[in-house]
Amino acid sequence: MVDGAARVHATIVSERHELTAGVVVVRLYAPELARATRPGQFLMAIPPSSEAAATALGIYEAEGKHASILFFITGKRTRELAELRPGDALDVFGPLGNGFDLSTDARDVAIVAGGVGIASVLLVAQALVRAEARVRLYYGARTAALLVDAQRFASAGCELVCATDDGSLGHSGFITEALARAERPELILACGPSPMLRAVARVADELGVRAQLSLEETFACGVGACWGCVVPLVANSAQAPSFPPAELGGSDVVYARVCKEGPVFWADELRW
Amino acid sequence: MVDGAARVHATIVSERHELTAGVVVVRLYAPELARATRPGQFLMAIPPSSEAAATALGIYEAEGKHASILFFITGKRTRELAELRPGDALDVFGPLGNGFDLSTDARDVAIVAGGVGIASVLLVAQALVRAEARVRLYYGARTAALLVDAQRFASAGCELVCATDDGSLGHSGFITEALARAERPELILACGPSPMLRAVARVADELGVRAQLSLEETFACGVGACWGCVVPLVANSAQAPSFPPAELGGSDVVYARVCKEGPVFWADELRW
Amino acid sequence: MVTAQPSLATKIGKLELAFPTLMGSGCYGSGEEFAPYVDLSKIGAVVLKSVTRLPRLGNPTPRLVHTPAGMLNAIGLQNPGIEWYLARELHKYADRPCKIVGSVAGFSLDDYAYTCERLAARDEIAAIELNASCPNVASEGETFACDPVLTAKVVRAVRGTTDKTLIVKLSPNVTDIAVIAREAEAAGADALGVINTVRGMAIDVEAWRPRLGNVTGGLSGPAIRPIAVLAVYEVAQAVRIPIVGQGGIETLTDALEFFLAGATAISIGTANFTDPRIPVRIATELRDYLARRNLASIGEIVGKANVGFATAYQYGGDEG
Amino acid sequence: MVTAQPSLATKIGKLELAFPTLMGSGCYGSGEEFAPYVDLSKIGAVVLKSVTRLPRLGNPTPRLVHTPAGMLNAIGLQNPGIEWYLARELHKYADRPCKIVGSVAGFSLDDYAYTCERLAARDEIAAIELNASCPNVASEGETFACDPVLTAKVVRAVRGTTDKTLIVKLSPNVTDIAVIAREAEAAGADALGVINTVRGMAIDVEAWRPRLGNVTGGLSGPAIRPIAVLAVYEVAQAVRIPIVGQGGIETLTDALEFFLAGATAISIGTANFTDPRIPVRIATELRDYLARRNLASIGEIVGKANVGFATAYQYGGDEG
Ligand SMILES: Cc1cc2nc3c(=O)[nH]c(=O)nc-3n(C[C@H](O)[C@H](O)[C@H](O)COP(=O)(O)OP(=O)(O)OC[C@H]3O[C@@H](n4cnc5c(N)ncnc54)[C@H](O)[C@@H]3O)c2cc1C
Ligand SMILES: Cc1cc2nc3c(=O)[nH]c(=O)nc-3n(C[C@H](O)[C@H](O)[C@H](O)COP(=O)(O)OP(=O)(O)OC[C@H]3O[C@@H](n4cnc5c(N)ncnc54)[C@H](O)[C@@H]3O)c2cc1C
Ligand SMILES: Cc1cc2nc3c(=O)[nH]c(=O)nc-3n(C[C@H](O)[C@H](O)[C@H](O)COP(=O)(O)O)c2cc1C
Ligand SMILES: Cc1cc2nc3c(=O)[nH]c(=O)nc-3n(C[C@H](O)[C@H](O)[C@H](O)COP(=O)(O)O)c2cc1C
Ligand code: FES
Ligand code: FES
Repeated sequence: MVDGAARVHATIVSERHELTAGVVVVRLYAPELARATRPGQFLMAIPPSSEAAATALGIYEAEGKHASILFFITGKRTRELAELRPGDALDVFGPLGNGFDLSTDARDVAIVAGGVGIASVLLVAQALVRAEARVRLYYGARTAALLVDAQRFASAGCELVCATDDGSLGHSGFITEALARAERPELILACGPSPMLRAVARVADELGVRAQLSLEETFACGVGACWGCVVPLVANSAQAPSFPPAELGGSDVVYARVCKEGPVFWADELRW
Repeated sequence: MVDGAARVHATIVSERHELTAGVVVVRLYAPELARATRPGQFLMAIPPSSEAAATALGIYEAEGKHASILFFITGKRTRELAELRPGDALDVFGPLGNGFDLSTDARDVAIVAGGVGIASVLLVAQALVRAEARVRLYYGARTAALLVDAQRFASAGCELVCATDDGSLGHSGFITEALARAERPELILACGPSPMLRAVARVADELGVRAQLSLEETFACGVGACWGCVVPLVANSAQAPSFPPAELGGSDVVYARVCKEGPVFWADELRW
Repeated sequence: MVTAQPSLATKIGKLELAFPTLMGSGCYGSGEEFAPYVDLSKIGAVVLKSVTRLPRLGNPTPRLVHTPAGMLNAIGLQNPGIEWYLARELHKYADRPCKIVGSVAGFSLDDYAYTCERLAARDEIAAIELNASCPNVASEGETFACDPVLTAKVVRAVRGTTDKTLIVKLSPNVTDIAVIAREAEAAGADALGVINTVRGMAIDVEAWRPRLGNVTGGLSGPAIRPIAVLAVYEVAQAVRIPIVGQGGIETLTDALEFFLAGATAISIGTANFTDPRIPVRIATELRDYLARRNLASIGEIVGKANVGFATAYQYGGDEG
Repeated sequence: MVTAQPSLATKIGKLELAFPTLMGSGCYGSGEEFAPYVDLSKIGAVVLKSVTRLPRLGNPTPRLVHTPAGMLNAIGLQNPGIEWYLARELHKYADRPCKIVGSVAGFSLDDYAYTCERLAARDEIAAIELNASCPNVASEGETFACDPVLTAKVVRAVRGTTDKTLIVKLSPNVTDIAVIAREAEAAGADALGVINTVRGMAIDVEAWRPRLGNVTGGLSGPAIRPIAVLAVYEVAQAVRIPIVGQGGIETLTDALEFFLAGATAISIGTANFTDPRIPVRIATELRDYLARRNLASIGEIVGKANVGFATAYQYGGDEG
């Protein structure tokens, strides 16, 4: 869980695809990054124009000499990244953060992904399949076109359950509704927008299954230096930062850094 | 000299060429703009991303249903404009400012252009050739590659004298040195960086020829509203703004707006 | 269930505006300059460039510098002086399809009172904005708007000269803007303009000298928006008179920040230099926003960012 | 004719730095966090996150908002308190290949003096920065750094506790920063940090509430650079002690603006969030700049934007 492997990588774009309007995958030649990455980690992309903060992005794929990022064009930074073309340079630093905790050795895992959350769960799905666990992907989006790369997960060996807000594919409604009605898994891993993650936490609680949530917060440094990206966590969590110590503050909640102690937290340890 | 024809034009890029590295011409489908433009006028390009002030650009060509702009990539706004491709939309407003004053009916005119100044003199060269004047273009740049579109002026009927700082083409040194040694024209028109224009003013004075200089200043509004782009002018100049009146201030200099009273001023009326 | 078209009308003292958008003083000329690009009947009012008692040449050049997400200006109040203005300029503004607000500047209490009285007497002028961000020659050039006592004095001086709506424009270059706001209110201001530009400077690192002829200038544009939103928020808690919010407004979202912070109207300056269509675009989008939320008027959003503070944020804390 | 390599060394009081670059307090952790991305032996010093007498949980979330060319933060001084810090944290910093400057915050004069004395006594700490931008509980939460009298008091309080270099960090949220600077100098500051963040606010227009859990926050980044450059320029005219210039420095050009305005060293905060290599890049480019101009040291550019004012700009004038 240490990020001793983190460094700046001068990568080169080797491929670039627009999966659907506004959703882009950029494949980077980045051998050391690919090697060092564990499932659920992220990188910080240094803006080519240097005019905004670096952007936190999940590491979507990492195999051989390549790593890739998958992002939705939502603002000026992702708009700039979307302009990258094969041959362009992109400097990134990472891998960062703690990935998913697979030490539980669960044999039946439900992965829940909402929207762009899909970017952070491919590696963990692949790792679980490799470890011969049963992996069900619960994948929700606004509409069918935004269920990008779903086939990719199916061919990776996941069972696929989809939901769309507009009913254009799969369950009509929230993906967590499908999760609630499904066969109880041993472990839930989730990444997506915060309302979805809160719903996952509720469902997990109802099902009596523990869940790991990969959170998203506004970042500044991305490396644990600024204490800007925090979430409240029970003070006795193994993930609570050693600094500051809850015992001195007399609080049963501490603020943990999403970038450093996270981005993945146990749902039952969050106090948000 | 009124800009009653000025309005917002929703134009479409019809062509885009990089004349040499970092120098771009963008041709716009803009029938009304092309029709309304007089030589020496400029337009304001509204940034496609709306994240900076509009950019003042000379109107390089205007014929039929098309107008074009020619610019050097020097900063973030021109970098963005350089990304335009055929079919893209670009909103501009103009034509703005007063063009060159051709009422003198000079029959032998020297046009001096430095660097990007070339963008503001093609239309006036064409108009003068059409009026059967002798037109000599004195064109200077850092190096031969930056003497863009020189051939264009030759085929338009101009005599061509070039200079480069590095001696890679034509006179080695400043173009104003060539102007000073040349046969005395009846009128000088110039556009280029401020040091060049000051040199043109000196040479014109020595030659005893009047010169019109197309100035460049940092703009905000571009339409005469903010009084930010001013240059000092003799108070009794015909181009002095009626507002404020010098007689009340007791000054023999007034500040005139480059965007409104200019961008072209008589060299002997400037007090810069 | 959207019923009628939401109203964009707003009221600043006695000044009734069909649209809650004023064009910032010094940024919009008299409106005529922008008329070819924007339908002036769809903006609330133009605030004229500040006028002084005597004519002014203005500052040496350069007067503008672009900075990250903003710009510095130091125009120096270039203007023909009140007499020439009244005699030869103001009548041209009579037929503008929007309201015209005069802006008064000066270097002494007498200056302000004289200029305001002369200007406010004219029918073309619907209201007066007091630009008190000038140095007072009588007190070592202290800026009127940066001192509570001077603010009170200058507001009283001009208040006595007109019954028209008086908008006092506040400077953000102070330790506590709420203190100044309360003085201005007590001295008779009908409304407050929040904020004028933030003092700044840029240096030419090749020439080793300031980029502005005047050395220092006023920072405007999106860069100062967070400063302006906070100022509006703090002033709204301190006074009961309406606020004209300004500083970096470029989009509907920006405008909403100011209304929610407590502004009854907004002023748009620097954004006109990006795209002159912005003021009308914001008004149109604002109407859609209100309709979508089934709100009848902008009055229903003014100051509403306050709601629920106590419950949403139970901890104390501070910046840093 | 370039002779020897120009020196980038600089001196802030007794603090000798091989590079004139400090990493802004609160932006750089203890340096360790950025060590994988940048060679810490090529930066001057890390200013540690401000520490207080008692541990602090920090502000509720969210604590960060990005704004045009900048960001707002309201961390709320989350820190373990001085005792734990000294006992369990500080020894880890001993082998940093750059200098370590401690930053002290507090809510009373006693707080400040106590924390400073304890911290400054440690060998790991090369100098102390006083973050006086905290509310003073004894005077209705008035910010120490925004009041000349409180500034003088807090500087005197900590000055008595250590002989190490004391850098007093000034807040820009004041009417006249030169007044505060002179008080700090008179009270014994060895150097001044100019500037801390500018107060600001952002509102979530969908949720109708502040974007920061703390409601208000501090604005940093390029947006505030013109404000910071002016502050350095004005403070440089007012005092004789060295200035650490900061606020939106991202490039060599930005850094040069601060040196020319009068800074003896610069501090880089928010730019590290864009690209952690920026501090070393600036140092490298600065050396090239000096070499190109045949200057032996940065001392030769400090405050040089003053040269030739009188002749270059003969008119008087003002902003607006
Ligand atoms: C651990 C983690 C992993 C993530 N993984 C992914 C992923 O794999 N794929 C993905 O698409 N997204 C991911 N995100 C979200 C991503 O980092 C950004 O928040 C966002 O989606 C892209 O930024 P943007 O500026 O394009 O748009 P937005 O963040 O939506 O910004 C909109 C506007 O806000 C302003 N703004 C916001 N943030 C900044 C900033 N930091 N600097 C300057 N301006 C700013 C800009 O003006 C911008 O135009 C992740 C976030 C975290 C914390
Ligand atoms: C009447 C007139 C006619 C002109 N005609 C031409 C022409 O035909 N061709 C041509 O190439 N140039 C022309 N110019 C110059 C042009 O308008 C710009 O000044 C410049 O060349 C392009 O802007 P830029 O932001 O790309 O780069 P620069 O102006 O060199 O800017 C560099 C940096 O400064 C900042 N900056 C500067 N100005 C602004 C601003 N207004 N808004 C936001 N940020 C800013 C940005 O950060 C930018 O990255 C003309 C100017 C005038 C006044
Ligand atoms: C070029 C320029 C000139 C200005 N002149 C004046 C002025 O004469 N009087 C005044 O009260 N404000 C003046 N201002 C301030 C604006 O009216 C406005 O309050 C400020 O710029 C903040 O708003 P903005 O960010 O929307 O521009 C000027 C601003 C600019 C940019
Ligand atoms: C996230 C963050 C946290 C900060 N924390 C502190 C702090 O604890 N103490 C302090 O004196 N300044 C703090 N600052 C201010 C910076 O040290 C610096 O003075 C300021 O941000 C301006 O410089 P910049 O624009 O380079 O960031 C903080 C700034 C940021 C962005
Ligand atoms: S983003 Fe700085 S600590 Fe997480
Ligand atoms: S740019 Fe505004 S008057 Fe010329």
